[in-house]
Amino acid sequence: MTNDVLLQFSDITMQFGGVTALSEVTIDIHRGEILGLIGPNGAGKTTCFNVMTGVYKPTKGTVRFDGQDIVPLKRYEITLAGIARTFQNIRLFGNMTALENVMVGADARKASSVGGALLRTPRQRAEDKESRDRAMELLTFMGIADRAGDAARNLPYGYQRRLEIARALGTEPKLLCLDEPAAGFNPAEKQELNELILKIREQGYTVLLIEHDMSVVMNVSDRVAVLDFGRKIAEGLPADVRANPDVIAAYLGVPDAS
Amino acid sequence: MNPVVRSLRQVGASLAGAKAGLASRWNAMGPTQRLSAYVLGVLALYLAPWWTEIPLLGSIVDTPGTQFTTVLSDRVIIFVLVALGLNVVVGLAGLLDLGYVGFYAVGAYTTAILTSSHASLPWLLALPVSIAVSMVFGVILGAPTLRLRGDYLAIVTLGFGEIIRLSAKNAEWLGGSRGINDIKHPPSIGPLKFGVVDPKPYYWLGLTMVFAVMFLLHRLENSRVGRAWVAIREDEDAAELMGVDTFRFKLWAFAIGAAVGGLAGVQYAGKVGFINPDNFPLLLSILFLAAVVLGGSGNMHGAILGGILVSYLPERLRNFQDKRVFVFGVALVLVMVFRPEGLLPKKVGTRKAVAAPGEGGAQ
Amino acid sequence: MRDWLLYRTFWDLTITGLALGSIYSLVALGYTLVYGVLRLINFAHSEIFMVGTFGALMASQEFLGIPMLEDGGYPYRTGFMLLVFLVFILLCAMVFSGLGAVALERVAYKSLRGNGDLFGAVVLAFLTGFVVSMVFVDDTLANVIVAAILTAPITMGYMSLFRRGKQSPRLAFLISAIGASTAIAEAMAIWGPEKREQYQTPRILEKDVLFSFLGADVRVDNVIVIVGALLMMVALTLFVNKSRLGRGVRAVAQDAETARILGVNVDMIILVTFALGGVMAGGAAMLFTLVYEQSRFNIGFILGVKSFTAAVLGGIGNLKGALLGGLVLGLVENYASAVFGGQWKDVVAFVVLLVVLMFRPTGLLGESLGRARV
Amino acid sequence: GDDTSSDTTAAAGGDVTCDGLKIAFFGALTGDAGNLGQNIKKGVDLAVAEFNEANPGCQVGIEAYDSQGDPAQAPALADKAVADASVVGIVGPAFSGESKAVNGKFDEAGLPIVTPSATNPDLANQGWKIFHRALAGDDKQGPGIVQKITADGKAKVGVIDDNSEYGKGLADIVQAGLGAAAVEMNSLDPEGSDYSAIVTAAKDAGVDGIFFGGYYAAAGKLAKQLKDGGVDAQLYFADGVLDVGFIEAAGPAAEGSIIMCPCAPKDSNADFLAAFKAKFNEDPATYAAEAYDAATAFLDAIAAGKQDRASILEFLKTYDKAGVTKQIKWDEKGEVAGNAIYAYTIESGAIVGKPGLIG
Amino acid sequence: MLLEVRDLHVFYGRIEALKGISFGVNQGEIVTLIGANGAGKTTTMRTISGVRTVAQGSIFFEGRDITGIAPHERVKLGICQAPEGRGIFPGMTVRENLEMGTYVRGGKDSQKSADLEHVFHLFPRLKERIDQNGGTLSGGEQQMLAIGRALMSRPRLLLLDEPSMGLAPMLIAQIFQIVRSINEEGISVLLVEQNATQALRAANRAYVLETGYVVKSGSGSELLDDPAVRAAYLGG
Ligand SMILES: Nc1ncnc2c1ncn2[C@@H]1O[C@H](COP(=O)(O)OP(=O)(O)OP(=O)(O)O)[C@@H](O)[C@H]1O
Ligand SMILES: Nc1ncnc2c1ncn2[C@@H]1O[C@H](COP(=O)(O)OP(=O)(O)OP(=O)(O)O)[C@@H](O)[C@H]1O
Ligand SMILES: [Mg+2]
Ligand SMILES: [Mg+2]
Repeated sequence: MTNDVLLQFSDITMQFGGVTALSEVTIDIHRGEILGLIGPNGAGKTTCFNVMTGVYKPTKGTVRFDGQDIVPLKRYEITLAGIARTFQNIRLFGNMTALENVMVGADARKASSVGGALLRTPRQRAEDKESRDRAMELLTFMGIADRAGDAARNLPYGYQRRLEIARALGTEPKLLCLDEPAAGFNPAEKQELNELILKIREQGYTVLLIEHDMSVVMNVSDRVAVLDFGRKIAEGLPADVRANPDVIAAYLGVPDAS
Repeated sequence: MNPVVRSLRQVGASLAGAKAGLASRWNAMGPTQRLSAYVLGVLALYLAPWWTEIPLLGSIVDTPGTQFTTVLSDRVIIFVLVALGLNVVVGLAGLLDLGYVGFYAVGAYTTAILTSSHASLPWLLALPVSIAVSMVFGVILGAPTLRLRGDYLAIVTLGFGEIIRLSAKNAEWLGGSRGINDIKHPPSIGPLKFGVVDPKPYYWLGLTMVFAVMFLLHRLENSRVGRAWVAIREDEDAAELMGVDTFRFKLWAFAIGAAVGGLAGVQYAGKVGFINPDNFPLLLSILFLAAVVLGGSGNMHGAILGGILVSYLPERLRNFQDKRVFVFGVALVLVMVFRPEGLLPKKVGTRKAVAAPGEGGAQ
Repeated sequence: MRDWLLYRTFWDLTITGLALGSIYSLVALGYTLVYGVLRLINFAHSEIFMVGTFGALMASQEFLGIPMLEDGGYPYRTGFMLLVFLVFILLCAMVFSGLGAVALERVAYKSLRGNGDLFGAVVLAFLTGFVVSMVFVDDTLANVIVAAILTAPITMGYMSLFRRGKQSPRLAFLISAIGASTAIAEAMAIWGPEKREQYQTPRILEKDVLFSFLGADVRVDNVIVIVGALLMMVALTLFVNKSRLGRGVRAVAQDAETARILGVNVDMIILVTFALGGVMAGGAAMLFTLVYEQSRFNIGFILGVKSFTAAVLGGIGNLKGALLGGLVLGLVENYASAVFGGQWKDVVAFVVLLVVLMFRPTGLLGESLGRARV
Repeated sequence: GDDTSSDTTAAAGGDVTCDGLKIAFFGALTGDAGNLGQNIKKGVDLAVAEFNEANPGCQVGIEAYDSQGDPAQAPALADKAVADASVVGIVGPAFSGESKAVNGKFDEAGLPIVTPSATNPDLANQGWKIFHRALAGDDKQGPGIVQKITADGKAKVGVIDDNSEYGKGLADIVQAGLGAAAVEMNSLDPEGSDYSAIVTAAKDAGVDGIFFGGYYAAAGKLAKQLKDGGVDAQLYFADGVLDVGFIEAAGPAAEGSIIMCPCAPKDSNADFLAAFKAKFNEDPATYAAEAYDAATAFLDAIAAGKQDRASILEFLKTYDKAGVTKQIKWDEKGEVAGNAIYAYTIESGAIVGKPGLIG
Repeated sequence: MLLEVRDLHVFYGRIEALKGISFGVNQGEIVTLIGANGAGKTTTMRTISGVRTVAQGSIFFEGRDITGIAPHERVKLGICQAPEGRGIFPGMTVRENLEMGTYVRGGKDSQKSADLEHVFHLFPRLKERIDQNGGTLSGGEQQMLAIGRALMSRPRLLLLDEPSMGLAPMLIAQIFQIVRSINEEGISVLLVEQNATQALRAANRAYVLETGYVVKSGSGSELLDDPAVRAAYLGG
């Protein structure tokens, strides 16, 4: 593994009125790794995501992504810079087909706009085809190509979760952020998800994973960071983190939790 | 079972059957057959001024008390154009615009100013300028307000429409409440005379505009732009986080909607030759919105159907005299209660969307 | 001269502006309540107000028989009987508006929530029969008879056609609201007591000047309107925040589905919400007729647009916002009339709205219902 | 021209023959302005009924084009009228806005019109050969009002309008005519309810007279609020306010208001009044008599054997007859010769015509 | 039997989500439903609460047919649910959310505050956040709030739809303990869980749902030992 830092989350403090959701949290994500982010409920994990993707502007601190300060960027610019995410509560475009959902993501990297569409320039046509092909490819990759033409809202829950990942991948991110992708999955389904995440990494993506299910986190993560009450209390290899008494006290409870 | 229920069910079933039958026949046609069907349909539309001459059809479609062709040229075409434009804003991008009449007014007034009150350019030159000015107004309205969500946007656009109307009414420069007359007509082309009496050339011109707008909007809808619009409509936050520059695309929706609305205004002004602020009441914005939703918001053909119904039916129902508006209100409620998605709702998730092999999944 | 008009007449304009604004506020409450609970711009609320003004006018003219056009013949200028009359008129207006609002909900909206009910079906069936028979005969009585006969079978048809358990898109509610609004106003224009003409009422309250405030005359009707509106507002706020039913209203506003699971009778709450909005509109209507002594079938439209603007200005879904928004709007209109002339007052009002929303995208006081997190 | 004396029955000849000719009414019969159109239509109905009774061989029909006063609805109706060759004359269009939208069509089709109510001065200046009106335009009415106000010795007159084409146009003329005596008080919203800002301004200015250009409903509300607000100035109005609706709306506040109108008092022609009452069981309201005169002009043409649009138009050029309201004779622009302006006032809740007026 | 479900069919439009399921909960029992995504567990819960209409079949509570009655009536009878997705009122404070639990019951203030204390005893975290808006709580905090709120109604039958979803491991263990202790207070529990191992350990009896059918049933321990169940739902 290289030590090339992709995302540098340094000294971030995030306050909401009186509530301090994050205080001076520093996390580095290395290119090509899978970093697990865990911590008790309300520790600030989703807030980290929201700061990284521009949903919230941090009260203090800087976020550097690929050498660039992304705090001042707009949300879509952050996506274009290379961060994509899924949502803790599924948020698909319900009245678009699965294919179109992913195409919206894939369109992010395209440039043709109204003029191109009106004139149907060769470039626009080429880009449109690229988006479509890429979207189809991703649906196949996620194993849901059989429902490509169905409205997203009519898909089963598991398909919807995968579609969210496919859509995020469509934006060709350098960093993929997954917020509790296994929530509501049974163990067998979680197993499949593990494999999928590993497969995504093999494709060259860096992954940041929030998950409460230890069978997922510990099996796929290269490193794990632990938040508690808005502070980072541990960081390291999965096995080390798992044995860390602070983590056990704050989060895992009994050492064997599977 | 109650006979009414049964007959309603039967009607429903036979309609569905007819629809399925038509669809299957359509699918069975070859490309040349389809093309000729299209051509015939378009031809029939261009010949609409003579529909009233056809024995049975004539008595059904003719409007009592008003000239059928003028209804087509002055009302139906205008409403269809407007509905097409508004459908981009409301139906595709999901931005509730209650002041759309403003853009219609801007188009009409720009034409009026340029061809009558402050200059005497030909209509043909006023056309592109008016469309451009309408677009600029779309951007002027959109830029500060598109940060607002849903219903806040609705009331602001409503205010905007009123501001435009009242400004026209209060500005002597725009003719005040007197309005502007002697607006130039489109230039006559050979035997096609754009005069004051014969409405047919205007209808043909308008119909051609409708086809052109449909063609262009269809292209937009099936492009990255159209997808961005629908994504914004479905979930704006998620769209932005998927890399859609929501502000820019909303602004485009406004500008394009405004341009089409403006075009309708140009056509109207060039036809009637006279406009005043009373032509652009707030109520008209609401009627436009009703047209789009009644027909099927988000579906171009639905919007067209809505535009036709809202403009044509009141003329067809002239017999009801002053009860027309009441009937219209009741009809709106009934349609919404029983077809909340409109008469021709947008269908999502047809198998057609899958072009690649391995399609046709479960269900 | 115009430039100093605002300065010279500032307090006059303020007092009359507050009085007008109070009426906006009360009507705005109806929009805000329904919007809060259903996320619906109840476009027909303006017609509920209109119906209320007709209720008030009918109360004084038809029920109490107060003579028109008198010059001192009316015995109850002051005192206890005047109070009784005012309360009676208020109740009539509230009953008209309240019932109107409840009927509106059941006819135009309930089935769109996937909850078609019998009353709505009956009314829709009657209207259908009425309209259909209009095609054949142009005679209201005959239409009513035909419609009455057809009502039963059509009702059964409609009951089976309702799309139960399926929430309709929000635009459908809006258009249904617009349809209902049109139909109510037009029905009043066709069959109402004065058709399309203005409906006048005799003077009930002599408009004496009560006192002078910084050079401005304060009339008794101004005081009644402002105080009355404030009282109703306080009562409503207490009800919504303190009573059990009020808590139900708030719960449904935030998450109807969960509220149902916790035992809230959602349909009843929605009905209560409409009734509350209607009653407030009735109050506004009574105060309105007290001051302006007239109404017309289309009086609701403009006042409705203004009041909805007020609700948005204050922060829609927020009761205090409705009050603030109404008062601000009333004042802005009056000041603008003085500075720019009456023809510009609506322009100024909308520009103020635009500016406020640019800096506070959810109105002066913001929405009271928290939005879910991303 | 036909020189029969001012008998109310048009063309009493009785031996006219014609076939399938129609006179059309064009204006609002329904909608917000429907009342005015209904008045006009009754005037037409009466004239035609009398004609048909007198001429069994020539039964003239009436076509009604209900525009609701809306310039957007008018063109489709006008085209229908133009296309219907049996329509040889139009009484209307009733309003100035719709007139501008459609008179060009009538002009091109050579279909003569006589409007009984559209008083906008512009209309006569459009070069329309077919245009006639049966009453004085606002360019006559405005100076008449100014004259009356000046004669009453008012020194400071607030001028208000309703921002409509009619009201604003008239108010502008009055304001210009009053010169230094005028205090501009801008517009009110006729659909609105609250005019307190204007009341405040009137009080502040200390006016002794107020002119309002607009229609009766708004005038009623305004009069009442002015009185309640303690403004005691003399109120002046124009023809749009000449309706009992004004008295109903203003109540006691209407008393003493002066309303100017280029229309004759209803009792100025006893025969017409009696005939109208007999047919409709009510008094003729504003513009019914003008409409009667307008229709009569067409009927006289028909009686004179003119049975197509061109010859009827030609006939009107030389028409000269005492109508029930005034001498009906048009100049080349279509303005009527008799252009007296009458003053009315409100006494004990009734409209009273004042004799001896400006003219 | 406290709750009995007989041959239940439920549709979403044309999709039949439940194809005739039958099961029951006895007084004092913990019964759990397990099954894959989309098996119909949530649909079952919502149908029992009355927010989905029954196409065919019936539901009995204490022997009384409640198939057709309104949801709020069922709460009065003692059925209360902590729904999937938690259903927190975002604009109400934690306290107000909890008080919504007593909506049908009304009840005296002293009683209410005793119940409130009881909930705070189970979830001390909620007490810390008592005046924070529900919408700004973290996922886990919301879950606690949802369960606490359901308890406030003093149900006879508590319906819990995936209470452990989105919870930290430590809390998951705690939640199951709480379920047991609630049950020991005499409240019967119908529990839907993906966390099948823990659920089966806690349950007296269990049913396995698959695409709208009940495919297996038995005591918790029986199913825990069933190799097919282990393979499909317990991860080997
Ligand atoms: N918009 C907000 N306003 C106020 N407080 C907030 C807001 N967003 C988050 N918080 C608070 O910040 C804290 C961290 O929340 P966050 O959602 O990041 O937790 P989390 O680690 O994702 O928890 P979970 O695992 O339960 O999802 C919580 O206590 C929450 O109440
Ligand atoms: N609102 C809806 N519209 C259409 N179909 C639905 C809807 N809700 C659920 N379904 C379908 O009904 C079936 C059962 O869904 P349900 O939510 O009851 O499953 P579940 O067992 O609770 O699954 P999960 O473990 O994901 O919560 C699924 O096939 C689902 O796709
Ligand atoms: Mg989280
Ligand atoms: Mg579920």
